[in-house]
Amino acid sequence: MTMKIPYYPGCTLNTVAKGFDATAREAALKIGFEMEELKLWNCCGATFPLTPDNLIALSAPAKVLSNARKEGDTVTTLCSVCYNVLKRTNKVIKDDKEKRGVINGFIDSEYDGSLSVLHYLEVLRDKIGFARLKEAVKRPLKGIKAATYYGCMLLRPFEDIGIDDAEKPTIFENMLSALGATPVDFPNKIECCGAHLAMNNTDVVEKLSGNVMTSAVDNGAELIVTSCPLCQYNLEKSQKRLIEERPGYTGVPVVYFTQVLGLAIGADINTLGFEKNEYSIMPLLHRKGIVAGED
Amino acid sequence: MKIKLAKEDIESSKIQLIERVSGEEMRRCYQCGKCSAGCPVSFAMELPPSQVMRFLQLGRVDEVMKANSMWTCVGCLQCYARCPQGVSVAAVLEALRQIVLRKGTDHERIKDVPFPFMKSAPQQAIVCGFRKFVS
Amino acid sequence: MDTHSTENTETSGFEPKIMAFVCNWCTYAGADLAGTSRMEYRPNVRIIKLPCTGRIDPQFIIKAFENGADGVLVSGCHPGDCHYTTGNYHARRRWIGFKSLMEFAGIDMRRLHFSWVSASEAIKWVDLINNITDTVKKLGPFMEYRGLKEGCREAKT
Amino acid sequence: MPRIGVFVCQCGNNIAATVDTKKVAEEMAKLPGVVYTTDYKFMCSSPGQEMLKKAIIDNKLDGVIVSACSPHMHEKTFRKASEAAGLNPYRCEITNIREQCSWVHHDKTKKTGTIKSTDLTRMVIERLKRNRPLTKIKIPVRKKALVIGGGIAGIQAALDIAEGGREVILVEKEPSIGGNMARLSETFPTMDCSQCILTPKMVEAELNERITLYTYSEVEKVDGYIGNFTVQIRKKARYVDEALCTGCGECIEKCPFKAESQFEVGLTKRKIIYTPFPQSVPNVPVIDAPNCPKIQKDKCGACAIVCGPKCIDFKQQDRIETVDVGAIIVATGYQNMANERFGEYGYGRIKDVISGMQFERLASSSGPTGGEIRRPSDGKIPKSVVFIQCVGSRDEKKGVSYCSKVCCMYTAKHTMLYSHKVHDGQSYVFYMDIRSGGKRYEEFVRKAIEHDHAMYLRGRVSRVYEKDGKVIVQGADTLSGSQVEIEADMVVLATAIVSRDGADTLAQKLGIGYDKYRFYNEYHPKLKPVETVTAGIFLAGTCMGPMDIPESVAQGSAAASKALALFSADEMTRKPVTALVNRATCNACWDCLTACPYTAIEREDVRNRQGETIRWLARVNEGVCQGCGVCVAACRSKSIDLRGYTDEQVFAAINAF
Ligand SMILES: Cc1cc2nc3c(=O)[nH]c(=O)nc-3n(C[C@H](O)[C@H](O)[C@H](O)COP(=O)(O)OP(=O)(O)OC[C@H]3O[C@@H](n4cnc5c(N)ncnc54)[C@H](O)[C@@H]3O)c2cc1C
Ligand SMILES: Cc1cc2nc3c(=O)[nH]c(=O)nc-3n(C[C@H](O)[C@H](O)[C@H](O)COP(=O)(O)OP(=O)(O)OC[C@H]3O[C@@H](n4cnc5c(N)ncnc54)[C@H](O)[C@@H]3O)c2cc1C
Ligand code: SF4
Ligand code: SF4
Ligand code: SF4
Ligand code: SF4
Ligand code: SF4
Ligand code: SF4
Ligand code: SF4
Ligand code: SF4
Repeated sequence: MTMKIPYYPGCTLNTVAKGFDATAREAALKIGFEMEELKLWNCCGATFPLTPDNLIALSAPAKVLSNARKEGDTVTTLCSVCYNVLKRTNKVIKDDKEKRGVINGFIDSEYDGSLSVLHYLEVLRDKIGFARLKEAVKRPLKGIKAATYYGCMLLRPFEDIGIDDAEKPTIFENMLSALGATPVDFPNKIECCGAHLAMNNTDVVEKLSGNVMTSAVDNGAELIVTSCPLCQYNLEKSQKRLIEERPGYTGVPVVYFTQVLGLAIGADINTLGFEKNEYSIMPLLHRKGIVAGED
Repeated sequence: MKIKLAKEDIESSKIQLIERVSGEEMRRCYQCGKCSAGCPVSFAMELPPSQVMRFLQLGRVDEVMKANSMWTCVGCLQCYARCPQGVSVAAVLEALRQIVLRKGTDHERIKDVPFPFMKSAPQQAIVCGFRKFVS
Repeated sequence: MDTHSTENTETSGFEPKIMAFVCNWCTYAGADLAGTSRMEYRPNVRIIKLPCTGRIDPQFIIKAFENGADGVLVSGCHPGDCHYTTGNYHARRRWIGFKSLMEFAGIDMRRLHFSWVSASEAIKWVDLINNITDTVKKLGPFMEYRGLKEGCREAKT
Repeated sequence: MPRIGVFVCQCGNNIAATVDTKKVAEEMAKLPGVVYTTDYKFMCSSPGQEMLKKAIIDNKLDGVIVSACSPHMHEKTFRKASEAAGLNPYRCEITNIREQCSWVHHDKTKKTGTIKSTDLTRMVIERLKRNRPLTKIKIPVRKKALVIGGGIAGIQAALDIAEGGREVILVEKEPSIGGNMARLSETFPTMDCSQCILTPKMVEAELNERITLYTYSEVEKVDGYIGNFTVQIRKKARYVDEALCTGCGECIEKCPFKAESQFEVGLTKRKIIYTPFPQSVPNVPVIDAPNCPKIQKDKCGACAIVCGPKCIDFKQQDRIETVDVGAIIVATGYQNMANERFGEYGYGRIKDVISGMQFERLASSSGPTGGEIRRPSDGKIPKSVVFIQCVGSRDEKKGVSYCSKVCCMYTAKHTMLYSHKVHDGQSYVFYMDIRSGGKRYEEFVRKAIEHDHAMYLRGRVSRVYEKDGKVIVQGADTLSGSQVEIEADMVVLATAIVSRDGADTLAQKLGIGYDKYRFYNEYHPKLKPVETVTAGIFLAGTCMGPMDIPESVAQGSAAASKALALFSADEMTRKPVTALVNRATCNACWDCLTACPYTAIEREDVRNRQGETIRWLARVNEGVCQGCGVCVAACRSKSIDLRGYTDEQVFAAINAF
C-alpha cells in the first residue's frame, strides 16, 4: 500500500506556483507515496510574527494545524515559508501552555501541538531515503551543475526549525546528487533574496537576489533550485538588471526542486510547468542530452 | 552628536514598551556588531542593527524611529541566528514596526504597490508585505 | 528555667524567643562580624552552632518550639559556597520536605525562617534578626508546642 | 555528677560594659553540676590561662566553660590550656558573649546583656555535660606526591617537590610530557621561544632521580585520603620497551605509513611509530596501534626488523600499576573548543581558515613549515591575514560565556610574529575588547598595533567564505558603524579555551568539584587558589580555567609548596569531629552514603566464620570524613551521629533554651 502523507499546499502553490505543487504530487506517486491534500485549510499568514506578543497572527497557522491534526499526525509542506510558519507556530503551541490557551481561544480549538510538521525534503530524506530516491531516478540529471538556494525560511532559526545545519546545510545537495545532478556550493545559498521587500524596495531586492545569482553563477551554476515561491520570483526578476549590467550574462533558469525531481524520475516533460519560468531550462536539458532536442 | 543621559531616558516607558513587544532586553546586547556584519541589508539601513540596539540602550527611541532600518529589515533572522548573546534584532525591529502600525499608521499604501508586482508576485509576498507594512 | 522570656516580658510586653541554627563557617562568622562591627540588633535570638545546615534535623526545630521558641531561623552558606561543597544543597532539598512536615505539624510558616548569610553579610544578619523578631512579635507567643512539653514533663513527674 | 567550672570574661570593658559578668557567674553557680564559677578581666591573657589551669586542678574540674569572645578567636587557646591542666580539650567549651552579645546589644543598664549571656552560657553548660572526651585523629603521611598532567604546570610542580627533597610520580597521558606549551612558537609578553624555555625543564624532569615519569599513562582509580592515597595507573601499551629503547629513531625512519599528527594539529602527518615532536621526553617512540597494519592485520613489521635493541613488541598489553602517595596535584590543562561548531567561519570547509594553535605551529621553527607562514591550501605566503578573536568565548549561545583570557594576548603575538616574518603583509584583528591585564601586557598589544601595524577592528565577523582563492571575511567595525569586507589569504580563529574531554570523569575519580564548564573548583577563589575541598588534592594550571604560562607556573609552584608543607610532618592531626555509625541499629539503607559529599562512607560487610556475608553496615572512613553532619540528618533510623555535635548535645542545648 502506498504511504499517504497529509499535505498542506498553501495559498501560493494553489495559485501562482501551481507547477511547484503538481510536480510534487506526481513525483511522490512515482517514488511511492501519496500527497493527500488536507480537506480543510487556509492561508498560514506567510509570516511568523517575530514579536512574541502578537498571538493573533498565530491564529491562522494554528487553525491550519488544528484542522490538520484531525486528519493525521503529520503535515507536509513544500513552500519554505509555510513550513517555517507552521513549524514555529506548532512549537509555540506545544511548548508554551499559556499561549496555547490563548491561541486555542481565538480559533475555538483544543490543539496541543502534537503534529509533526515536515518539509517535503524531509519526507524524501527521512521517510523515503535518498538511496531509494536514487533508485527511482529514470532520467538522471547528469552533468547539470545545479546550485541549491536555501534562503532564510528553510533554515532559521535553527532551534525552531532544525531541518539541517543552519550554516552548512546539505539536505538539498544530497537530494540533487541522488537525482544525478552535480550540486554547486556557493556562499550565498543561505543569504536572503530580499523577500517581501519586492513590494516596495526593488532596489534592495535586486541587489540581494543579484548577489545570490552572481555568487551561484561564479561558482559554475547552470541552474538554480529553490523551495520557495518568493525566492523563485525574486531570483528570476532580479536577473533583468544583471543581464543589462553584466556583459555575457544571459539569465539562468530558477526552478523548484520538485520540478527537477519530477524531471529526474521520468515525468512527462510537458507536465512539469517549466514553461512558466522566465529563463527556460530547456536549452540546458538539450545541451546535456537529458531531453532530446535542439540546443 | 551629543547625548545627555539620565536614568529616565535609559529606562523610559518607550523602551519598556519596545522590550515588552519584542520580548528582548536591550541590555543583553554587548555591541559586538556581529548582526551588523551579517545583515544583508545593513548597507541600506540608516542605522545598522547593532546601532539600533545601541541607540535603544541609550534610550534614544526617536533616532531609531526616524531611521529606515525597521522598514528595510527583511526578517531573514541572520542577526538572531548568529548573535552570541541570543538577541533578536529582528524582533526588536518588528516591535518598532508594530508600535507604528498598531497606531494605525500604514507604512505602505496598497494603491502605491506597483501593479505588475500585484499581478505576478506570489501570494505570500503580498500577504507578508502587507503584514510588515500595513496596519 | 525560662528566665529570659519572663524577665523581658516585665519590661516591654511580649518579647519573643528566637532560636537560630547556624552553620559554623558562614552565618556564625557573619554574626561575629556584626559583633566586631558593633552593629546593634534585637537581643531575642539565641544561636546554636552546627557544622553545616546539612546537619539540621527537623527534630531540632520541633524541639526548639517545644522548648518555648516563638520563632526559629536556619541559616547557612549561600548555595555554591558551602564549606562542605554540597552540604547546604542537602539542607535545601530537605527544606522542601521540612516545610510540608512543619505545616502538617501545625507550625505557622511565618515562625520558621530559612536564609543564607555569608561570613561577610553582617548587615544581612542584623536585618534578618530584626525582621524575624518583629514578625514573630506580631504573631504573639507560640503556645501550642510549649504546652506539649509541659504536658510531657508533668506526665513524667 | 559532673564537676564543671564556668569562667566569665570581662574582656576589659568589651564585655563588662554591657554584661554584669559577676552576676552571670553567680547565676551559673546555681546550676546542678557547676562547682566553680568566676569572672575575670582578660581570660586569654597569661594570668587568665594560668587561673583556668589552676582552677581545673584545684577543683578537679571535668569540664570548663569560658564565656568570652567567639570560639573562632580563642577556642584553641582555652582548649590548649585545659589540655595542659590534664583535661580532655573537647571538655572545654566556649560561650560567645562578646560578638553575639555585649557588642551587639548596647543596653548600658547591662540588663539585656546579662540575661542573654546567662541564657547562652546555660545552653553551653547543658551541652558540655554531654560532651565526650575526644582524641584528635592522627594520620600518617606518605611523603610522596602524584602529579597528574605533564604540561608546564605539572612539570613545575614536580620539579619543585623534587627540589624540596620528596619523591614525585608524574603521570602524562600523551607519549611525551610538555603539554600545550610544547606546541607554542614564541610566548608573550617577552617573546621567548617556547621550546627553548620548556625543553630544559622537561629534560630536568626526566633526569631528576626523585621524579618517576609515567608517560602514555592515565589514572585509573584513586582510593584513600590525605596522606594516604592509593592510585592505580594504567600504562597504555606503547609497543616499545621503554627500558631498552635507545631513541635512535631507526624505526620511525623506516616506518612506511603515516597518519595525521595530533601534535601538529592536523597540519601534517607523522609516521605510525612516532614521537610527538623531536624533543619528546622520554625520547621513546610509540606505535599508533589503530593505524598500524602489523597490529591490526599482521602486515608490515618493518620497525621491529630495523630496531637494534629489539625493543618493539607488537603483543604488548596495557599494564596497571599501583602507587601509594600522600598528596595529589592535578594539572591536566586545557584544550581548544572545536571550531567546526561555528559554521559561519568555515573552519574545516575552508582550508585557509585555521585555529590559533595551528598558527603557532606555522610560526614555530620546528613546525611543519619550518617557521615560515604558509597557508595550508597552496603553501603560499599569505599577504593578508584576518584574526578573529573571541571565537566561542563570550558566546552564550553557541560557545561558553566566559572570556578565555589568553587569546587577546596571543592574537597580538600572532600579528607580531606575522609582521616579523612577512614584511609586506597586513594583519587585521576583529576584537570586542582587548584584555591585556598584566605586567607589560598592554604595552605588548600597543606595540603590535603601533609598531607592527596590526589593524584592529572593533567588531565581530559574521561570515567567512571563499571566492577565487581568497577568503572573504565579512565583519563589522562598530566604531565607525560600518560593515567591513576583507579579501584575506588566511583567517586565524582565536578559539575558546575549554576543559579537557574527560575532565569530569577524572574529577569524579578524585572526588573533587568542577563547575558547569568542567573546570576544577578551587577551595576558595582568592584565599585557597590551589587547594580543593578534598584534603590532600591540589590544583595547578589551566585545568581550573583559562590562564597563561606565568600563572600556570606560579600555580604549579604553589601546589608544590602545599604538598611539601603536608610532607613536613610525619603525622597530621585532624579534628575528631567525624561521623560514627551505631552498628547495632544501622539497617544498611545507604541514605548516608548517598548524602555524604565526600564519599566518606563505605559499605562494610559483616561475615560469619565461614566467610559468608551476613549483613551490611555503613562505615565511616575517618580520614575522609570532614564532619559536616549531612549523613546524620539523612539517616532515618538515627544510626549515625556526629562526634562533637551529637543529637544528644544539640538537644541538651535546645532544652536549656
Ligand atoms: C594558541 C595559543 C597560544 C598561546 N600562547 C601563549 C603565550 O604566548 N604565552 C603564554 O603565557 N601562554 C600562552 N598560551 C597559554 C598556554 O598554552 C597555557 O597557559 C599553558 O600551556 C597551560 O599549561 P598547563 O600545564 O596548565 O596545561 P597543558 O599544557 O594543557 O598541560 C596539561 C597536560 O596534562 C596532560 N593530561 C591531560 N589530562 C590528563 C589525564 N587525565 N591524565 C594524565 N595526563 C593528562 C595533557 O596531555 C597535557 O600534557 C597560549 C594558548 C594558546 C591556545
Ligand atoms: C580600589 C581597589 C579595589 C580592589 N578590589 C579588589 C577586589 O575586589 N578583589 C581582588 O581580588 N582584588 C582587589 N584589589 C586588589 C587587591 O587590593 C590586591 O590584589 C591585594 O591587596 C594585594 O595584596 P599584597 O599583599 O600584594 O599587597 P598590599 O596589600 O599592598 O600589602 C603590602 C604590605 O606590605 C607593607 N609594606 C610595604 N613596604 C614595606 C616595607 N618596606 N617593610 C615592611 N612592610 C612593608 C605594606 O604596609 C602592606 O601592609 C583592589 C585594589 C584596589 C586599589
Ligand atoms: S550580534 Fe547580538 S550582541 Fe552583537 S551587536 Fe548584534 S544584537 Fe548585539
Ligand atoms: S532580520 Fe533584519 S536586521 Fe536581522 S539580519 Fe535580517 S535583515 Fe538584518
Ligand atoms: S578571651 Fe576573648 S573576650 Fe576574653 S579577654 Fe580575651 S579576647 Fe577578650
Ligand atoms: S609495523 Fe606499524 S609501526 Fe612498524 S613500521 Fe610497520 S606500520 Fe610502522
Ligand atoms: S629503533 Fe628501537 S631503539 Fe631505536 S628508537 Fe626505535 S624502538 Fe627505540
Ligand atoms: S582574551 Fe580576548 S579574545 Fe580571548 S575571549 Fe577574552 S576578550 Fe575574547
Ligand atoms: S543512613 Fe543510617 S541506617 Fe542507613 S546505612 Fe547510613 S547509618 Fe545505616
Ligand atoms: S559527617 Fe559529612 S563527611 Fe563525614 S561521613 Fe557524614 S556526611 Fe560524610
